[in-house]
Amino acid sequence: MLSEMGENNSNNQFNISLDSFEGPIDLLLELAKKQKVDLSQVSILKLAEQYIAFINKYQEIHLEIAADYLVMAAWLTYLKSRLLLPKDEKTDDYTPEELEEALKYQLQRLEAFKKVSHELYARSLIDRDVFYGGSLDGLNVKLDISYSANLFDLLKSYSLNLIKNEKSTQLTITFSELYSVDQALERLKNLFGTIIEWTSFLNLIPKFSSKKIINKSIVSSNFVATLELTKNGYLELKQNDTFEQIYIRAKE
Amino acid sequence: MSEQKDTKILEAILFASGEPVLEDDLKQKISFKNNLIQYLENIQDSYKNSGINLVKTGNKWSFRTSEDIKNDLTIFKKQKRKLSRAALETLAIIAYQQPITRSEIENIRGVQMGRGSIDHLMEIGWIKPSGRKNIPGKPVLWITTDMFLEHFGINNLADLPNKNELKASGFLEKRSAIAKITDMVSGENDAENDQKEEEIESLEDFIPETPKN
Amino acid sequence: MSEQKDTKILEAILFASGEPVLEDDLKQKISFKNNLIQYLENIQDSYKNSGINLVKTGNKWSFRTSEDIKNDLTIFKKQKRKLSRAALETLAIIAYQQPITRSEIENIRGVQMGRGSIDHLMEIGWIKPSGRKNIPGKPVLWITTDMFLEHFGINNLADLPNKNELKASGFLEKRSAIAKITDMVSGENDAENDQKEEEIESLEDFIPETPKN
Repeated sequence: MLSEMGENNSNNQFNISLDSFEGPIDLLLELAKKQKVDLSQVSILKLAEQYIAFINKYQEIHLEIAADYLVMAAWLTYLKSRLLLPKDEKTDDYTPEELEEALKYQLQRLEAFKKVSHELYARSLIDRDVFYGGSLDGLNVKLDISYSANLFDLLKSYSLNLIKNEKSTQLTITFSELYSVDQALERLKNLFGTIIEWTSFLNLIPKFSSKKIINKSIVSSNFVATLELTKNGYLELKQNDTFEQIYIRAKE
Repeated sequence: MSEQKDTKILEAILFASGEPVLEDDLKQKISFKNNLIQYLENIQDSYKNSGINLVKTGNKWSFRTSEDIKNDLTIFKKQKRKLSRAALETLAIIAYQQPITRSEIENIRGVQMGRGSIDHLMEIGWIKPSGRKNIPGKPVLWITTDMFLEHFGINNLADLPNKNELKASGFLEKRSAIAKITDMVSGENDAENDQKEEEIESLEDFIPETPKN
Repeated sequence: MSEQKDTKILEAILFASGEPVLEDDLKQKISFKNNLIQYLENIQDSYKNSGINLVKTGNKWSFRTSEDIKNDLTIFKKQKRKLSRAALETLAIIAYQQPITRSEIENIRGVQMGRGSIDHLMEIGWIKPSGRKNIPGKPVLWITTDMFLEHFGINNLADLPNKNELKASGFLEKRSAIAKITDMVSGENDAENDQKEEEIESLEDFIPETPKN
């Protein structure tokens, strides 16, 4: 897939997706293979340059790029500068050669495991390539009943429970933010003493919150509470015309 | 393809099928179709002194264990029964939160339990009572047993992955890896004990019921 | 009872069981118990050119269809699921490096696990947790199961393909190769776990519907 990205076709569409790689090391490995040498002989300097070029180019076209690809690019830029610095300059614990060696090791080891994973999977697998069989016909059979569950089922069951409980906690939090009719009733009852005169309804409801949805809930719950208290004979209510202010006062 | 290969294919199919196979079906799988009966008779002959014999019934053929040893051999066929979802959930909670009372389990599961789950788990031998909690009513505390560890292949309870590890290993993903789990999720609203315990015969796990083309 | 009868009984049990049988269980059924391995090796030898082979995995024995004709038995393939490349690599790393922690696997692959691999592999029944590593945080250690050996036809872990080669090259060390990279990376990429799990066309897996223990 990387062959599409030769040095000469920089004008062409750059449509390789990073999704096809499993992280920066995987991408480095692909780039290293492009050098067509034994991995132990691979030029780390060249590889670093290729990687940085790839990431820069990629960023021009796709704005989003996973952080670890950028971290690796930064690290390789650092490594590159270290490799180009005079040898005897002492900067920190690792020499550039050590870093180079470590990166090679990482690449070779990953390559080795990719190889064995394919070899493993190429073996004859039960139920894909080879099969168990047989039959109990003609035998004396005694049933040996046992209950079984496996560890996966157990862990999955517990995990589902964790998810379920997390969900319900979140729901409770969201709900408690809204102003309930019960709360409004309770609050208005405490205000009876101060609304002996006709008072604008809007002046009685609590301070507005920054969230619209909560404001709406405050107004509507207080309104419902007001109607309820009026109906039960605690309050009086008047409105001079449609869409006019609503006034309330405590009934004696 | 060779005649030897045809023979091998016949042996493998008759073995893997686990039940009598029609001659016509066998014929389709081999190269030299006219040799079928000859092949089968050769196989029958070469197995005649073995513990497995090739038998013809009607126009079907099958391997079966030899008649000679019928009286010397009793097979203990393992029949595995699956634990109900409720019991499994209860077991998981006990495993992670032990020692724990029944009402604490009910709180976590968000459903009231019939007697079933705990009795059943105790009967299997995976949980046991261990003391009482020092609160009003002194309810029994439940813990898991050594048999539980053995069955699930864990050395000790601390080996169970904790919440963060479950999460990091993908268990808390909503993505359901396999239909069975989706079923579990979508069945969440089911009433507690209405799920029938599903019986699974372990021997059938690997034998397709009807070989298909 | 004769030796010939012992052999017949072994053949019959292995045939009827339909899955791997423990050597100890086989021993109980025969008269000359010390001969067990000899018997089994004889049976293995006499079936080696047949369509059915006797295979040893761990301390269990089973008849299974011959590998030679695997391309002719596609009729038996059951429902297939694809295993991601990530899961395959993770499986290989666990198989060769076990016991191993999740973060050690991530060091080798140079990428965070994100999702899918470990829980998938456990669901299939090929890996399980086994103890914890004695380092800060006591992370869970993962190992392969007997079912992994059975399914991949491996006698024991020492027989994994190319194991000595990998060891000689120093690839079985778990150290994180580039401490500096991994330090830098692990500090930053928590937000980034969205890498796609890519399914590989050519690598098909077959997961039994009911994973066993």
